[in-house]
Amino acid sequence: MSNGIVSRLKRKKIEEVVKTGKRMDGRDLLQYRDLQIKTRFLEKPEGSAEVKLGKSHVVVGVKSGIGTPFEDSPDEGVMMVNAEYTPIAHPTWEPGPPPDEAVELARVVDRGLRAAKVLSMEDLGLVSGEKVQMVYVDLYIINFDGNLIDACSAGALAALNTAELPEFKVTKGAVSSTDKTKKLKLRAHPIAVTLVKIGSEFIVDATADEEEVMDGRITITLDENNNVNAIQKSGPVGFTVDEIKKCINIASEKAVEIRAKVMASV
Amino acid sequence: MSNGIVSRLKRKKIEEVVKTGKRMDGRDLLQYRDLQIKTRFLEKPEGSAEVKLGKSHVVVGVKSGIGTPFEDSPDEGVMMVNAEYTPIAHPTWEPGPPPDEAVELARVVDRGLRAAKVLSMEDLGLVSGEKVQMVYVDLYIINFDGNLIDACSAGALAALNTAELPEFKVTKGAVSSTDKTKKLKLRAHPIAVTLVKIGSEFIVDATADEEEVMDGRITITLDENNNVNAIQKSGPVGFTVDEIKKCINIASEKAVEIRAKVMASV
Amino acid sequence: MSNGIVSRLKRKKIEEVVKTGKRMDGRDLLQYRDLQIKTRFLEKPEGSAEVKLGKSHVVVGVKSGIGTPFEDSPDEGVMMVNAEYTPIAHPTWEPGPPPDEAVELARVVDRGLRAAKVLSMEDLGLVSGEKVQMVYVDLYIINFDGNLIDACSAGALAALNTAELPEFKVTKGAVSSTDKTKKLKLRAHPIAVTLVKIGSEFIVDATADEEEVMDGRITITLDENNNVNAIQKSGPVGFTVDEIKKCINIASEKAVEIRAKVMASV
Amino acid sequence: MSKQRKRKPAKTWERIDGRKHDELRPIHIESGVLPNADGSAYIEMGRNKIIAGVYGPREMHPKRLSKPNMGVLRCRYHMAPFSVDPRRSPAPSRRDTEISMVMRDCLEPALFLERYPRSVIDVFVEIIQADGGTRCASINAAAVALADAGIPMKDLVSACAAGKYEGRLILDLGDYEDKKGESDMPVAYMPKFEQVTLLQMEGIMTREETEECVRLAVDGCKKIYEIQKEALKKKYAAVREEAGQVAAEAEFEPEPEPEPEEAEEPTTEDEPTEDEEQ
Amino acid sequence: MSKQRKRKPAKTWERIDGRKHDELRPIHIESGVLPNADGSAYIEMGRNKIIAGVYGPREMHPKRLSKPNMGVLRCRYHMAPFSVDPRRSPAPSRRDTEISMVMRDCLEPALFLERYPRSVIDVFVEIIQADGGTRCASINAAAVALADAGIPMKDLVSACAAGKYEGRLILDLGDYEDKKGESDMPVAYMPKFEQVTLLQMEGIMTREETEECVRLAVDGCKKIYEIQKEALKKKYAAVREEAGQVAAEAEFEPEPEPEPEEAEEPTTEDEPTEDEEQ
Amino acid sequence: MSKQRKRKPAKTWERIDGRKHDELRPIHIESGVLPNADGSAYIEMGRNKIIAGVYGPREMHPKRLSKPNMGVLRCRYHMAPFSVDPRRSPAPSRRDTEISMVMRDCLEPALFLERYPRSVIDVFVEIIQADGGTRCASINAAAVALADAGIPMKDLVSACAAGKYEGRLILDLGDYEDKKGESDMPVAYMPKFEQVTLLQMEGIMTREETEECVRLAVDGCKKIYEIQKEALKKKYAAVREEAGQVAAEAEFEPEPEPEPEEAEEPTTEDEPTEDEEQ
Repeated sequence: MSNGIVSRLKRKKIEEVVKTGKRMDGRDLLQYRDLQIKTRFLEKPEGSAEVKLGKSHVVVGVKSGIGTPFEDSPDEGVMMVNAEYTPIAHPTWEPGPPPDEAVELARVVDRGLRAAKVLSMEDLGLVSGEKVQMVYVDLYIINFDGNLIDACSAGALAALNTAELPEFKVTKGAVSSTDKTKKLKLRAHPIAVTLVKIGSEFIVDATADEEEVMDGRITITLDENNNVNAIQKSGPVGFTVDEIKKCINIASEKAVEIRAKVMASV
Repeated sequence: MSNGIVSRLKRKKIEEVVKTGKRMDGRDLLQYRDLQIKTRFLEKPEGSAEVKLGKSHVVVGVKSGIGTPFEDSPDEGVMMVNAEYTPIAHPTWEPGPPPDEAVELARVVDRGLRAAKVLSMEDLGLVSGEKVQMVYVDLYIINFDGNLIDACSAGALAALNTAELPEFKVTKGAVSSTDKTKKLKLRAHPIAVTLVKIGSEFIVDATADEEEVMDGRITITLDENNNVNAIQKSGPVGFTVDEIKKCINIASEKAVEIRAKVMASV
Repeated sequence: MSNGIVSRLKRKKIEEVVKTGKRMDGRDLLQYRDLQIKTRFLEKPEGSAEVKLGKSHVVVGVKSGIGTPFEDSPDEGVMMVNAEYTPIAHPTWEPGPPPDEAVELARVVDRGLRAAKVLSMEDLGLVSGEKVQMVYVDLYIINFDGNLIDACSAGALAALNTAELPEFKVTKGAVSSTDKTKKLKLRAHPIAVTLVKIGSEFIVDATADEEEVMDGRITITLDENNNVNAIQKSGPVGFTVDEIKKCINIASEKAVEIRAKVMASV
Repeated sequence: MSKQRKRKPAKTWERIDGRKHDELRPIHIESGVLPNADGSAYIEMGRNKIIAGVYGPREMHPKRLSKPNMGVLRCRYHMAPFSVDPRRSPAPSRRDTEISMVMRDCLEPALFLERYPRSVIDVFVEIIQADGGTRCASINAAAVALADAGIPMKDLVSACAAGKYEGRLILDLGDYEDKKGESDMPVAYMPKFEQVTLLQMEGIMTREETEECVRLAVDGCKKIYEIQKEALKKKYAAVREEAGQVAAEAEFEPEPEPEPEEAEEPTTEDEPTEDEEQ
Repeated sequence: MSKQRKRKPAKTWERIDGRKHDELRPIHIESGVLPNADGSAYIEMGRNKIIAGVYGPREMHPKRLSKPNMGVLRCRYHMAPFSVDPRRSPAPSRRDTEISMVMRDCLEPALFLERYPRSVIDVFVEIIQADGGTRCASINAAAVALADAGIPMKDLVSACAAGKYEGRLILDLGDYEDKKGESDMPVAYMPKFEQVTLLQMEGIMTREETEECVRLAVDGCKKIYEIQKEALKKKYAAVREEAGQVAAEAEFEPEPEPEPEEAEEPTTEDEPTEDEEQ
Repeated sequence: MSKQRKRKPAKTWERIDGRKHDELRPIHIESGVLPNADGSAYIEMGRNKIIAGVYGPREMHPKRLSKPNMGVLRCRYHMAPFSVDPRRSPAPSRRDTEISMVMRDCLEPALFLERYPRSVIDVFVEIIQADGGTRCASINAAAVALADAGIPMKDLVSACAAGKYEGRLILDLGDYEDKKGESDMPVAYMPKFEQVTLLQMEGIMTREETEECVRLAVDGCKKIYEIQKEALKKKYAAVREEAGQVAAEAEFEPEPEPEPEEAEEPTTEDEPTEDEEQ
């Protein structure tokens, strides 16, 4: 991500400011940018949310469909999380198949939801081994300014919270649609909080510039009982066990704050 | 498609000739090259046509198969038009997935046939929502010297006109083949006529050289009742409403001429 | 594969040695390197073999599954042979879709097995036209030092010889698994022997260096009755009819030798 | 439903959403919606929700696609998986490829590409929600985004479909009219030059209907043109101050070649009066 | 069917299409059929209909695939979707990849690639209609197309399959014989050098049958060689006038290495006489 | 099964394969197994069978991916089609992509990439047989392969998962425990620096359990570290002789930045004693 001198100067500047306990944009180290969540703003998907986190802007659509279950869980629905880095979102993002970062983003959001058992997959079965309801969660990045995991994770939870899935009836193995819909019931409300390490300091909600110069990153996803559901460390740096502990503590506090905003939006 | 000076000289030369009401090859502005259509010359496809329009040379094969209907039309067959730019056809054409131009060619031919309701799609249904007859129309470009849309459109109509599809019988949802075939009935006979604008003049049946230097192109597809079925404008230029009207008039005359040749070939 | 001067010097050196009836590694022209075959060393596949032929190292896994039969053989199982050139095997091999050479390798091994009718495909049918047993033979190249066809062909035969496929029972068109397995019965034991021509000499079991400078290659696959099952000539050189005859004779002798090692391993 | 439809035309025919035959759906355009893009616009046209982002002029990668004597305009029309029902794959379809091509052809006449040799201008359009007429809505947003990027333009490009539904020519088809109607004709137009830069059509219409349909669509484009300019007003003001009144005006002068006088006549008589009365 | 088949060999065995065991299907070859290609040929061999086009020698793209000291021959065997029943996808299959490779290996010995450093000669073959033996028919067309392109050749390459069907060795298998027979062996041959440049085989044959089968196929190749030369006659005449008799002749002189004398014997006794009598 | 499971914890809880909660599966590591690679290692960890090969530092292709001021570490985690049941496609999955990324991030801190501007070090891992914990086993093999390639390292990287199963924290989950357990946490560790370089987790655990789980995994890593060093012993000896004792030692000195002293405390008290007693 670095291109030599420019990047090193930027790094130096950001690191120096962070050492003073502040950020380039005036925030405290552990302060999020303004978080706006709007739900139910799309008509085609079963659930939707628009999240603006500073200048990061994502749209999450939840759509259902009918598909085939996995071999080892013939009676369970299938959730698929997919992230799309649209080329409008950043000058360096190009049309084409998702880059590795988009794959990681989708998988980290997916893992948080799955680990927390947000959906009752067994309620989404239709014909054993043949047909189940699919729940697609599409993370659509409209403008990129860092911290996509937290923005998308909040957006996915908000969109799922507002989703109303079509109800089907099964008669002798044949699936037919009723005209009714049913609110998707969520069993947990996991929130991802990502900390970024720059020098020896940790910050939350990093901007694109901060991510560009960061040493490493750790995402901790927690549910409303303060249980940890998922962790993802990335970046070419190590953390001590103490640092990990510290990050879990910070994440645990921040998750409460973000969850409140998500739940207020639905 | 242009490569600088050579192209500008070519453009100048062609434009000057066209201004005099003639073409580089001696034709009038609104005169087609020699059009030869041969049908039933292949044994594997259900219908076939070979079209030579000047040095442009295309083969069209119509094949049937069994496939799955679209969700929103469970009882209708499916027609697929596909264009293949073979690397034998032009020095700059390379093996690989179809270029954008081939996609447009297939879609314009497809749109003409579809809009004119050439096939009775509902006659091609087999088992509702499960199995229907597919009709594949493959446009195979053997040698390229311009005006592929008109050549392929005529070829597709000719090949469909000669097609004999296998008949199937459906017993309790199971499809089995009878040994009979049935002539594919066409409900309309749309013909595409493409006009090319060079400077302020319009010509028909442009060669590859003329297309290379053209300002824009408009294809108008008309059926035997002189109704318009499809229009496709392309090229980085605009047309006035009057010019469009003029093009429709010319196309309407030319379509009759080409249709006569197509029908004589089947 | 050649890169100029280095390659020409290598070629000269190898050719000179071969003329004296010997090889760079001291072997005779018609002598194989040490051949080690280990079977049943993997638990996930139904059959497995590890083959080391000098420094060439391949792993063959045989797995079964349930799939759809081909249209023209609705009651026969399907065998698929696939070769993977892993990037650990050679400095010039890169991750990605199989190169043309891997496609040829898989097809030549496949052809030998198929032509000799090694598997009773009709025993692998389940529900006519709907479900059959699949037999996947995956050739996994771990280290490359020439003569992959012979190594993989021997490995495939060994792995198939040890394979135990799950047994299924079919009740009213529904396939369910029993807990039993059944040894895959082989009807023939074809062995591929590849000769390489360097100058006017033929050698067997060429190393990567020898293959790099070779003029051409011919693979002859023979079964235990000394019948020929498959031939594959490659390389930009021709063979006289006499040379072909000579190659068949050599292959016929060598096949016996290799088959004995394969059968001893199972 | 079919009963209703039969009865309706009898006396008081009206469109499924109550519009008049030549009435546009509600349109809302906003420019400068994307912080990262050089220019951007958001459009709601009926229930379409579309964002256009413009990057460039900038260096082209891969270089072999660039042109030594002029810039290249690249367009990409793309639908979000959740923009339609049922969900679609995010991989581009053949339809997307074609629309991307015609969008490029329809926007290019408005630009001075000869000013940007070896460069590229990228116009990316993301359909967040699709109603009928996504390509026209996309063009409207793209034109505003190009202007928002400060890229000099000969004129804006305005787009609107017309078509035939239950035997009548109508403007700006909604999704249902698009799918169930007899024909659909998306049109883009540069009002200053009276040039149609996008024209597609599919369906069955007489030649007269076809010509009338073009005129109806062009009229729609002209209305949209005003809405686009409105959305750009603030931006224009800023640009004028920066670059000076003269330069800004000069850029919107018609080029010598197109002759607006000739095209004037049909455009003035293009009210489909007989339809309007029903 | 199976009854019939059993009875047939009893007395008057004959092939499904009435041919003798060593009889070729009707062949028609035409050169110069593609206006754009540097060389081309169309072949009908049985019901195969195949077009070969040659472009080059020309600059190679991408450059990293070119060789500093010699030209590269690239071959592509491709089937039209409608060339077989049922329709096939236009995407290349693994079979196509392999056939493209063996075609290249079988044509390359006929060329002087060392004369074209950093260049490529492209041979593209399009199967319009497939009967048995498409790869041999493709090679026959490709060789004529190469000559038609004016590319100097050491010799033409002629190809023909032989195989075993109902216990008998037969020449030039048709589709049915190919699919139902006991073995199939496509062979390509350069008659001047008595070199087999393509040899594949699949089936079950004794070693003796295998050797005999090679000879039978080689004999077929020799007959096809004459038909290819016939198709090229006019072209050759033109080439001779252009380049001078001496140069043209020189190019068809055998290279020092291959020794035709050695190979002569088997080729002269290669009539499978015992089969012919039945 | 469920009955059994309920009863087991009552008195003498033990793991499905009889191991203690903090007991590793049998591990076998061998270095230098691939003749062609610059470095390689084979690991058996439980029923995992994995080969890692290292190529480089070498020139990077394509060049645009290289960095002017440092080397690039590329990792590829890949599963053989027959490594799992049912067979999987050889095409890389999204899971493979992610694991390749986290492997790179976890190995990179051990290398001196700044020494190899414009170059690449490729680490390729092939899963021949998959049991639970393939990514940790892969990292263990990759670290040994890097050392085997003679690439200077700050420290080895050792990896091991811990997790929760039937309410208990356990070390080094097997396939069944991985799939049926409450949580899984793969960890990689550089003992000299007391740095966790891989940390992922999935499941449901309290914050306290999570922290304890990290410590349990780190302890496992330390044990594996010894096994890795053992596998490299011969190699180390050779390297020392070649490069001189001093140089080799210097390379394993901790870098200034990480401060092992601070991290010491938690690592010394990381025995999950209460679990051990059950």
